[in-house]
Amino acid sequence: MPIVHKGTVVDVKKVGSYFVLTATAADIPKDFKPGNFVAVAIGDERSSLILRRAFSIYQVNDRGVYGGTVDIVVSPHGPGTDYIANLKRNDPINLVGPLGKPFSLPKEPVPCVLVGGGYGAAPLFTLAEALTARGCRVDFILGASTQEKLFGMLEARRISTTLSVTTDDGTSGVMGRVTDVLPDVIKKSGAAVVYACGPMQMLKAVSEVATLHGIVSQTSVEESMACGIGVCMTCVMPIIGEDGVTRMLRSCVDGPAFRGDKVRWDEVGTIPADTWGAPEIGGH
Amino acid sequence: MPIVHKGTVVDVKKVGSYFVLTATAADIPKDFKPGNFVAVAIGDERSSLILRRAFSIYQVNDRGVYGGTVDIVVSPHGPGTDYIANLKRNDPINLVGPLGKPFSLPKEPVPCVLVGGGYGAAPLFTLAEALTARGCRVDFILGASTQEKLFGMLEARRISTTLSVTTDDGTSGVMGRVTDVLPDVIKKSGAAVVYACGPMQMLKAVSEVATLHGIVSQTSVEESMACGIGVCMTCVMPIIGEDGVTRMLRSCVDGPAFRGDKVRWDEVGTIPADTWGAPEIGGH
Amino acid sequence: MKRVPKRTTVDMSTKLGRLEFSSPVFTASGCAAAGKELDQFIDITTIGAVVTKSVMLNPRSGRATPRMAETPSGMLNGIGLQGPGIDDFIQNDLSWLSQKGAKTIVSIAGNNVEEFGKVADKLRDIPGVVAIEVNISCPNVENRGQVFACDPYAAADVINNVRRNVSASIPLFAKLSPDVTDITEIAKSVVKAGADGLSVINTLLGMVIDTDTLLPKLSGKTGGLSGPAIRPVAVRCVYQIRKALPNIPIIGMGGIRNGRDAIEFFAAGANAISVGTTVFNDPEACVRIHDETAEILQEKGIRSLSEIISAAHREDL
Amino acid sequence: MKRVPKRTTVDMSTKLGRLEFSSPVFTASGCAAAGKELDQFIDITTIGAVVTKSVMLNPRSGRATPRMAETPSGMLNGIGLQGPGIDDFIQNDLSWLSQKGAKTIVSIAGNNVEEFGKVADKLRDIPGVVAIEVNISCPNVENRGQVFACDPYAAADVINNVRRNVSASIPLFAKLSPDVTDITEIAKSVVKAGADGLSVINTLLGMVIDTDTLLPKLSGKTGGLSGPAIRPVAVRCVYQIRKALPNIPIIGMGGIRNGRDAIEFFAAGANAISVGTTVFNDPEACVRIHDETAEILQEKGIRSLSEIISAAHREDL
Ligand SMILES: Cc1cc2nc3c(=O)[nH]c(=O)nc-3n(C[C@H](O)[C@H](O)[C@H](O)COP(=O)(O)OP(=O)(O)OC[C@H]3O[C@@H](n4cnc5c(N)ncnc54)[C@H](O)[C@@H]3O)c2cc1C
Ligand SMILES: Cc1cc2nc3c(=O)[nH]c(=O)nc-3n(C[C@H](O)[C@H](O)[C@H](O)COP(=O)(O)OP(=O)(O)OC[C@H]3O[C@@H](n4cnc5c(N)ncnc54)[C@H](O)[C@@H]3O)c2cc1C
Ligand SMILES: Cc1cc2nc3c(=O)[nH]c(=O)nc-3n(C[C@H](O)[C@H](O)[C@H](O)COP(=O)(O)O)c2cc1C
Ligand SMILES: Cc1cc2nc3c(=O)[nH]c(=O)nc-3n(C[C@H](O)[C@H](O)[C@H](O)COP(=O)(O)O)c2cc1C
Ligand code: FES
Ligand code: FES
Repeated sequence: MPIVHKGTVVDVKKVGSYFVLTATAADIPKDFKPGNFVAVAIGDERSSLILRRAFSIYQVNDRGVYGGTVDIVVSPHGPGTDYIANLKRNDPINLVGPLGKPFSLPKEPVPCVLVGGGYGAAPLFTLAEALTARGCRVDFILGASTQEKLFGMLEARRISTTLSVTTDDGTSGVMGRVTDVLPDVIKKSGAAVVYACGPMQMLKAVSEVATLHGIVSQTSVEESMACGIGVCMTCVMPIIGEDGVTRMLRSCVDGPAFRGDKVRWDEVGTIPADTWGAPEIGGH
Repeated sequence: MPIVHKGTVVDVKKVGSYFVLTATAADIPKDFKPGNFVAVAIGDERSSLILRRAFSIYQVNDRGVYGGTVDIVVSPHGPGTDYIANLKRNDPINLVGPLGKPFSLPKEPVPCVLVGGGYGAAPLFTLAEALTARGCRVDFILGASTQEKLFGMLEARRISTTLSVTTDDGTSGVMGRVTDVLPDVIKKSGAAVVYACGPMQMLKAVSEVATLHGIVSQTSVEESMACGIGVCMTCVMPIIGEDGVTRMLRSCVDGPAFRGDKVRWDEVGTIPADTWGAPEIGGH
Repeated sequence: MKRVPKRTTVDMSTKLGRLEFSSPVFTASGCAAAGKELDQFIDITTIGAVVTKSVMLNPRSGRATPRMAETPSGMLNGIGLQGPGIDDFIQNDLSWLSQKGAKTIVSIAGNNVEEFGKVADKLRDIPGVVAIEVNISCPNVENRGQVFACDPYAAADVINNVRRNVSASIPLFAKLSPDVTDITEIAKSVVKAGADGLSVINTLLGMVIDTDTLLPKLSGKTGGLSGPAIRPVAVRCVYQIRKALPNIPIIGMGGIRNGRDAIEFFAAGANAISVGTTVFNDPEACVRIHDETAEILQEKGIRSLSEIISAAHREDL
Repeated sequence: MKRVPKRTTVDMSTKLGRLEFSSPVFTASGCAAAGKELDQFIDITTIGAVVTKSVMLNPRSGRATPRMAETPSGMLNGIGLQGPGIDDFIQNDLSWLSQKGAKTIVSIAGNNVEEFGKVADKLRDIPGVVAIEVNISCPNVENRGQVFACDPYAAADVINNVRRNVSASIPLFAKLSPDVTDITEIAKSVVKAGADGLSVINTLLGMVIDTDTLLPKLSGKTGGLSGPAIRPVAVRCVYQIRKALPNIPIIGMGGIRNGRDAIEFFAAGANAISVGTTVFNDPEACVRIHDETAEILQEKGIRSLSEIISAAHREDL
């Protein structure tokens, strides 16, 4: 069950372009499953920013000296993320979590490829551990626009069978996109599932590659969220249900991980005409 | 000339119920005159509190290791004052000043009584120095509801001929109000001017005592201010002009120090019917 | 552990006409879905009432994303009334709420006058539904898309039609828009048409432009402004309506963030309040605001919430 | 050192009808008095124009204090148009401004239609006055205190009368209130009556209740809400009016705090902007916002402000 944690910042570390923030959050570690996220308040009642910001949970620690803690990876680029990146040890931090549906894990110990774009890698390390624990082979692909924006290379290498790296500018690994190396990794590892987290365009491309190879993809999407807990309906995406019908589903509670082949990628940001409850021409 | 200072907090010290904050403000010391105030911004653009808060300048220092600095005395009791009291060394602080008309100083070296209520004492110490420099005898009266809310006792004792203290609850000095001891101090010192800063009720009472003794009073008032620089018209008080006509004057630029006998104390918070431009019955 | 109100000696109960509530704090329509998600954080049976997301006759996809933009001390939303339609809503959401034992106020909406009536009709004799809030702040497809609540006649037509389609015993609350020249005119009109109470206010029409694309940020271009930013407008509307209609039950809302804010609404004339956008910031807000309100009253030595309702009008009496 | 705009290669000049301004950033009426105090912080001859505090025929004391209350990302004011009256204003304030060489837009107000005309008449041939802003957002004492700007006929009457009392060559800007059901209706009405341009928007009617006394905080009970809180409403109003009147010059305002905010107004259709409440927070705001706007345009590779004016409408064309 998600709860409101009035926690404290234990540490903020700069890692490449990112900031890894550790905060106390007593109950998150025991409830946490890979793929969950937390929603962080931006300041107190004096703040003019009233909406929380969503961050994938990168790590949890149940037995530290601070009791339960949670780690997130923050890419500062707007008022809310800047605020969080500038927090200091001992500052108060209010976070709600764990939120969202976790990644679905395969029932069998099948090989899995994990693809992280930029800070999108954050939720994949605990996922890798969970998969490894089930006996799955794990291969990692990390991609970013440039070297500084790659996250977690050392750790990925440690917990995976192979690690492939791509950057748009070639400053690290292969120059190109994650999908340039993905087919090869799928083939070599014999993967049955691809997990991906990163920008929407990347998720779409990964999902297409997976489908092409006849394997399943789980994509963790990032839609703009006002509440993060399922009550406001801002974060919807057109998702094809088991009955074949497309519905506008909330990515905060029905996701953020969706099966890649069920997301209507090209129509994100629209209401596809055959969506359940779609407006008639000229309607809402 | 007042300017916008993007300064830094050098120090915050708790003193009784108050916090003495020192901030860098390069140009204030050289322009400063006793009775000036500064207007402090509450947070940055992320803050939902968009109006500055006014604070009397307590001290200035032109030659410190930090260059020019200014000291204010803060009584935390609302969102803005709480924010300032919680600032820490090295935090940024944005202040505009010096603002307001300074106290008028007597042309002759006449004895003066300085009356400070609570943090209202803040502007009186630099005033005392200026008066002393002109050869005026200075007698101090400090009053507050209780001992913790007295400000600057040691300093007042050091720079004055006599110091009298009153508290409503008798925890320090005479139990009672500043006006209980004022007549005596006026008589003993032979004062020609009374300077006062503190709550409105105190200023009114001090002004009445001064008038009764046939001497001049200068009262530094505290009206709610939106701009502090004279452009918004929120901070007005009914003041009798030299022509005998009452006008609604801006306490931020025409004050905060007014001659006590010119303030229509009983009608603060109203528009006296004979005010310049007062509405006809049923008007604005 | 779900948050529940703290014990207090202050009588926090309130009345809306004949209806009684143990707490004056409700959710706001569209900011609590149908209560289920919030019930993870607070025990929703311990707040005054759950006001559900406005439901229409048929399932509805809502608008394309982006559906929201953050604004200074507020937000803009253009959800487009996404929802399952009344039948599915009754079967799933209302049955869950009634099983829980939550007090429920169902918010309904329609594209035209007739649709409001049809939706209302479906709600006859559904257990747990203590009142209906009629969200007339949606566009009237029959009248050039003008919002019902912006026209006294269109607003009255809706209320009239809903009144005819529900049992006489169920109270109707008309939810008003602040985007009008004189909100008391609309208030009087809907009361005359059969509204038993008023919900004040819905969002203000606003727009945010994306400074990268230089186009409106929301897919629907304009959206509804909510949150603390609009509180002074909401308090003014409640105050004006209370003055014009001294006895009408009012549910006040618009930017309530804490107990002090709630007190403003009660003093202005609200008999109960709804908490909307603040729930996104604090999922425990409804219970917290109940507690804070009780504490403030206690500090003031006031024994019962009812003593402060409409207090801001006392100098006019 | 008074702040002046930084050099830039972006052409920041703008036009309001035939009038040209070197900067699109003006002060807002009532938030800069008559420019003198602000000239300590910025060189007021380097901003687009100084819009002076609304002046009436006779000296006016304004309302009793408290005249303001802070609100989330905004403030409420009820100054009551304190001012020296038009004669004294011309003699002192306008002569100072013209001597300085500042471009001045004089805002005028009146208790009734006739008073507006009389005030305007006094402004004939006064040097430095480039336009008149007619603040019709004040109560009409002849019509139950209803605000002129809330009624298309009353608003048109005022503009009509002012038009007759000034030389044909002086542009008139009607300043509109957002507190109406359809702001485009008022806009069209005043343009038909002779307004050459529109100032959009004045404050929103609001109320803050003091939670200690449980009474309205302002002596006038209600007041005008301004500041960043209202920006989405202001942008929406500018957008709606630009759509309805594609060629009318618009001065946009309401909660502009930085260059990005300014860009929103230009994209919505404003030809110039006024900065009000933000000046209280930052006395250098008018120059800072000019600089920030120029920088953003530069980053975008846009050479001239005029290229982005009304950009948010481009998909409608
Ligand atoms: C499930 C999920 C997991 C995420 N994980 C991470 C992470 O691990 N590290 C990280 O750096 N970022 C992550 N993000 C993105 C992060 O939430 C946004 O970058 C952030 O909200 C932007 O806030 P801002 O104030 O800096 O920017 P602004 O653009 O000013 O934000 C304005 C508003 O839009 C919303 N918003 C804007 N962009 C996004 C976005 N991409 N996603 C959600 N809301 C948005 C904000 O919540 C806010 O309400 C995640 C988002 C989601 C939905
Ligand atoms: C010339 C002058 C000198 C002052 N000197 C000092 C000082 O040395 N030490 C000190 O502790 N305080 C001083 N004050 C009072 C101080 O400005 C207020 O206590 C403070 O503004 C309250 O802010 P808040 O957010 O804590 O309270 P809130 O009541 O929440 O403030 C809300 C709004 O009202 C305004 N306001 C409320 N009370 C006052 C007030 N008394 N005066 C001015 N504006 C007010 C605030 O500026 C703000 O805009 C002085 C005020 C003036 C006018
Ligand atoms: C995301 C969102 C969705 C809303 N949906 C509805 C709705 O379906 N029906 C309705 O009557 N009001 C709806 N509202 C308006 C709220 O119920 C409320 O009237 C308004 O937001 C002001 O209150 P607040 O400032 O506390 O949010 C919605 C508001 C928000 C923010
Ligand atoms: C203290 C104050 C006084 C104002 N006085 C006037 C006035 O005299 N005439 C006028 O047309 N508008 C007046 N306004 C409204 C502003 O000019 C402006 O339209 C409004 O505040 C919105 O802009 P802002 O959010 O940038 O302040 C006043 C606003 C404030 C805050
Ligand atoms: S963010 Fe509110 S429902 Fe998903
Ligand atoms: S505070 Fe604005 S004029 Fe004095």
